[in-house]
Amino acid sequence: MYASMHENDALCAARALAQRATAGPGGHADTSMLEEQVCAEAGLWETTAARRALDQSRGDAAHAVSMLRVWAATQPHVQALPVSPDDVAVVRRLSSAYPRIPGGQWLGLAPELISRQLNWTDDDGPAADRPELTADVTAATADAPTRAATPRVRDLIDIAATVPSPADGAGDDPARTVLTPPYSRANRLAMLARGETGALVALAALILGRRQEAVMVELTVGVAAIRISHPRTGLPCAAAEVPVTEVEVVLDADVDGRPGLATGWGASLGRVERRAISLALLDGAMQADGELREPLTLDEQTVVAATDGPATNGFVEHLRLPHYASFASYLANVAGRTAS
Amino acid sequence: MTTNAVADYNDRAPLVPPEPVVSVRRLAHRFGSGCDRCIDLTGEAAGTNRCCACGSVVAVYDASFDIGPHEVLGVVGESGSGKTTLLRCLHLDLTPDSGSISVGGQAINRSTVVMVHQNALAAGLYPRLAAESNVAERLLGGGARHFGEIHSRAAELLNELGLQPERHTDALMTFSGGMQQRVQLARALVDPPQVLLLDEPTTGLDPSVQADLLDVMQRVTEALGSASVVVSHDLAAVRVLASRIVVLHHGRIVEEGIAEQVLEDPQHPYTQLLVSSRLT
Amino acid sequence: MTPGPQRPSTVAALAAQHGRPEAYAYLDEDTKRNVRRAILKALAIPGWQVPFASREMPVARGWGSGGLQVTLSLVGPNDVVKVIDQGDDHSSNAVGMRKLISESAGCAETTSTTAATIIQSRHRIPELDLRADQLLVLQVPHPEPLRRVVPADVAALVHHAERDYTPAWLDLYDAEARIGGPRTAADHPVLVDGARLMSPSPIPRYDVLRLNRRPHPILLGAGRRARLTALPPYIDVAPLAFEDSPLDPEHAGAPCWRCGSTQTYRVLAERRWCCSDIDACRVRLEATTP
Amino acid sequence: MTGSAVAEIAVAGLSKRFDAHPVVLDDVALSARGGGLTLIVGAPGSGKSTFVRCLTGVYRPDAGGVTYRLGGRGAVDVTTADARTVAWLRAHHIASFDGLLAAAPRLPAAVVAARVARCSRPSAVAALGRFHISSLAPVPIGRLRGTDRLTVALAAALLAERPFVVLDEPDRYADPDSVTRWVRRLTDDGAAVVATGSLDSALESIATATGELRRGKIEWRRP
Repeated sequence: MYASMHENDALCAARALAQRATAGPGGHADTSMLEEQVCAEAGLWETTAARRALDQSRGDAAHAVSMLRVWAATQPHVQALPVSPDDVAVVRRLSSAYPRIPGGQWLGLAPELISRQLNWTDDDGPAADRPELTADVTAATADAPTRAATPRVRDLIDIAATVPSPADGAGDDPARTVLTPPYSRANRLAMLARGETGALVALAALILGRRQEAVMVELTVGVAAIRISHPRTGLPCAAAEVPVTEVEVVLDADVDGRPGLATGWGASLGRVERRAISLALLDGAMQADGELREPLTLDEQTVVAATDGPATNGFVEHLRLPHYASFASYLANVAGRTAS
Repeated sequence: MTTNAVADYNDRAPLVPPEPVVSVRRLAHRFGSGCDRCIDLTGEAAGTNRCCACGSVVAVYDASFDIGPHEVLGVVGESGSGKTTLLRCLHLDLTPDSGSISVGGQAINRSTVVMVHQNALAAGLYPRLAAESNVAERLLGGGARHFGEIHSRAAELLNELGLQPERHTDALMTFSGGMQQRVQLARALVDPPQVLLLDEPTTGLDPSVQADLLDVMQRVTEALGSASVVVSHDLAAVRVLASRIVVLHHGRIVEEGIAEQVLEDPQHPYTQLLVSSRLT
Repeated sequence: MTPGPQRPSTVAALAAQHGRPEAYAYLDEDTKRNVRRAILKALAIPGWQVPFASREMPVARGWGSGGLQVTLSLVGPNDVVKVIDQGDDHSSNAVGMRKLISESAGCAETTSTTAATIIQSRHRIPELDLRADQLLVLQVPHPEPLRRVVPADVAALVHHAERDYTPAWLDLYDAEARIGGPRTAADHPVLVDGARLMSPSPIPRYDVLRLNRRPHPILLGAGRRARLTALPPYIDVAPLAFEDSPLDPEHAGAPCWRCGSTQTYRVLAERRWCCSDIDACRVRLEATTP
Repeated sequence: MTGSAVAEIAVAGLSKRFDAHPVVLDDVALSARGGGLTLIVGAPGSGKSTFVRCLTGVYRPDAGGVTYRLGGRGAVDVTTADARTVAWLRAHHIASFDGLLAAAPRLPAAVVAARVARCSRPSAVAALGRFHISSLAPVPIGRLRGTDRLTVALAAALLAERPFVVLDEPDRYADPDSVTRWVRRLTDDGAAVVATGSLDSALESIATATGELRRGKIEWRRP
């Protein structure tokens, strides 16, 4: 992304945020991202409960997810009001479609700044004053722009024919209702949003391997204030603040015979970005191609490629890298073809 | 008749047919491990081609025939009689256990044989690509690199076989069975193969489409001049297309003759049963 | 000869004796030797995908690990390294890799195309002319040009061995017949030396048309797929196209708002067209403004 | 026809019976030389069609031989020759009208005739004209009535101008005069023509030899 890496204070702040989050003390491992992933897969946002579940399952994420779901099922259910864009504070925003986008791009807590080289030295700050990550981030959202104030990058793409995505009705909550196929798009997205991360990434990597063009037009990490109606007054009041990663991608697709674009949207609780990117890719792929969809054969080559973790994760996350040149090339080709 | 037609006719066609293009000698193939108690491959037709000991199936046994240029050989028999195995051997999908197939004197090779399958999608055609592209594939395989020329050649062939121009760029999967057969025939016409194999060409098509297709196939087999084999259990279609018929029963050729003779005056009891069971 | 202090048998041991415990330029000597051998083989068979021992790099798979390994296997102390990402030196990934290379190899780094001796680029060919002594390394996600038409790697290998690219020509023909031109935008396959089909990495068609007979070698490293392809200097590279419908480059909507050029490859940025290759744009700007 | 290639059909010892039915042909012999018409007349069901079909290789006789000799260029016995040779003869040398015509039903009659006779379509239309059915030329053969189909087949056989012509009761499916005129022209051109007919067939006027087929045997009539 173009979030310029010229040495300036914004970059230092981003790097500090990233380093501090990883400077784990010797004894106790920092599992904040794992907790967020477990919360996302469990379909509820309670990082302390996630940490407790991970501890009791001795770190087995799958076990922890089911423990959380079991616990959540026993809790009283309060119908939350739909989240309005004004309640979502955007703390990180990127686009790999255009170098500069209206509303700007900024790194925020950038996972790609976290080094991939194991650091064996223990000369970091004392563990005690390592602030609780989410609390600190929430306080910083006071001056962050809201989702409503930030324009959508997808509106910039106007010269390519896009596959009409079906009307998004209100989806049902998979935890409370039994959803039967054929799924509406909203229900499908709701179920996938609770999907197991590895599976989502593996499927998304298979999609990426077969597509001609896949570009992440927008990734936003926001903190959404969830409002419920007050038990006595019935007025909507904020009850919780949940970080949500929202991603939109465009894939190449045939729009009545002509090359065009299919837009995919995906959102996931927490900040594990590859989940949201995979959801968007899956959504986009399921809308593209219509009846020309290619069957997937589980031959050895496909299975080996799909189960290679670093490859699939890296490949799905590489959508965060700039794709301006190839995207511009695809749009030029599409504009050329539809005109002729 | 102004000229003395019969006189100058004499020196045109010799009395006996020319050298065969395809000659098949003692073709035999067995599916399964086989064992010493297998049906004695040299024995008389034992009424079945499944070996009671090891269960292996002698699909084709001791099949020999020749096909000359411009000739169409009909191969009839009920399913399981070895028709398809014979065809797969001719199309090099299968190497027979024994026997030989030679085309124009040398061993058969892939470029000289084209098969029109019962359904186009099984023929290795490309359902998602345009009909025109499926025809163009053989031109491209031959090294053609000029789009305009390939396009006009493919369009010309498709028109000749009755596909309207506006449908040339539709995906093959959107075509009816009969139309897909015509695309396969157009592919065969791209560069005439020495051997053309038609596998159940009219099966599964409704009568009016069959009729059109028979006309088209007759024109194609004559235009190509290649040695053709049409395999079918539809005797009427084979009657129209083939000049000679070979009857297969449990992997053995039980009768061979000109089409009219096999259908009007069958000698072998199985052929008589086959012919008499036709719906007239 | 009297056995002096234990003579180091490997470069790493020698480096360790001189206070450099970790390997030079991040990669161990065996990996560098394997990559160098693969480079030589790739140069000897232009366009052929040579498998190489692709190590796990501190850069994620799909983020340039292949290109990085090629650069690190060739870089020397007096090299000047430039790393660009879609024409831009300041993308976070490009900065990270440039830092890694310059620190681990102790070489200089630059953002100037002319000053650099090794340029590692993702999806763009620098628009300033490169000299024969410069080396261009491209990062490649999908090295196999037939991946969409022949999904099975084994079958694709057979097609390459027999130089039978009918599936690729067929795909091009189908696109030409149905939509009047190739479907591929970036990563249009090229025929190297008129015979071997190669994927030039997702560079736009503007760059594909500039690949022919370049004075410097181009090395294409695919880390995730562990394949290495090379184009030796002055080799014929032509895009896969029919004789009567050549590949046409992309057309931008307006001149670059910074340097005003109309010949360069430009992308949209906030509804304004600007050069994709930042350095070339800067050089042009400095040349025009007094 | 110059003497260079004299066509001859030689039949010897021909006998045929169908399973349990009585003998249809019993030791029949005949020799038809080029330039002459050999007519076999007989009551309905006397075996005329069987005889013709044995001549053209459609039926396999139980015994006997049917040899086609073409001047100095060899001879072929259809009863013993291999199927390819018989098919080749039927396609190039023998013009047969034995009541069997297999063609793609959607083809126009003229095209079918042209294909059987291996000649151009206009000459096929002209041939149909001689039998006053040129109006049927464009009609798909599948839509023709039985008799019209046979008339087209007859026209195709006569049109083919081959050295051997074998016709089964030609004058039943077209007007006898034009058939007689056409057969005479063929014999003048040197073709060896064998035809069958009813007892009072008009072809007897131009036949060089006439025989009556009764109970499997042929009694030749004094000219």
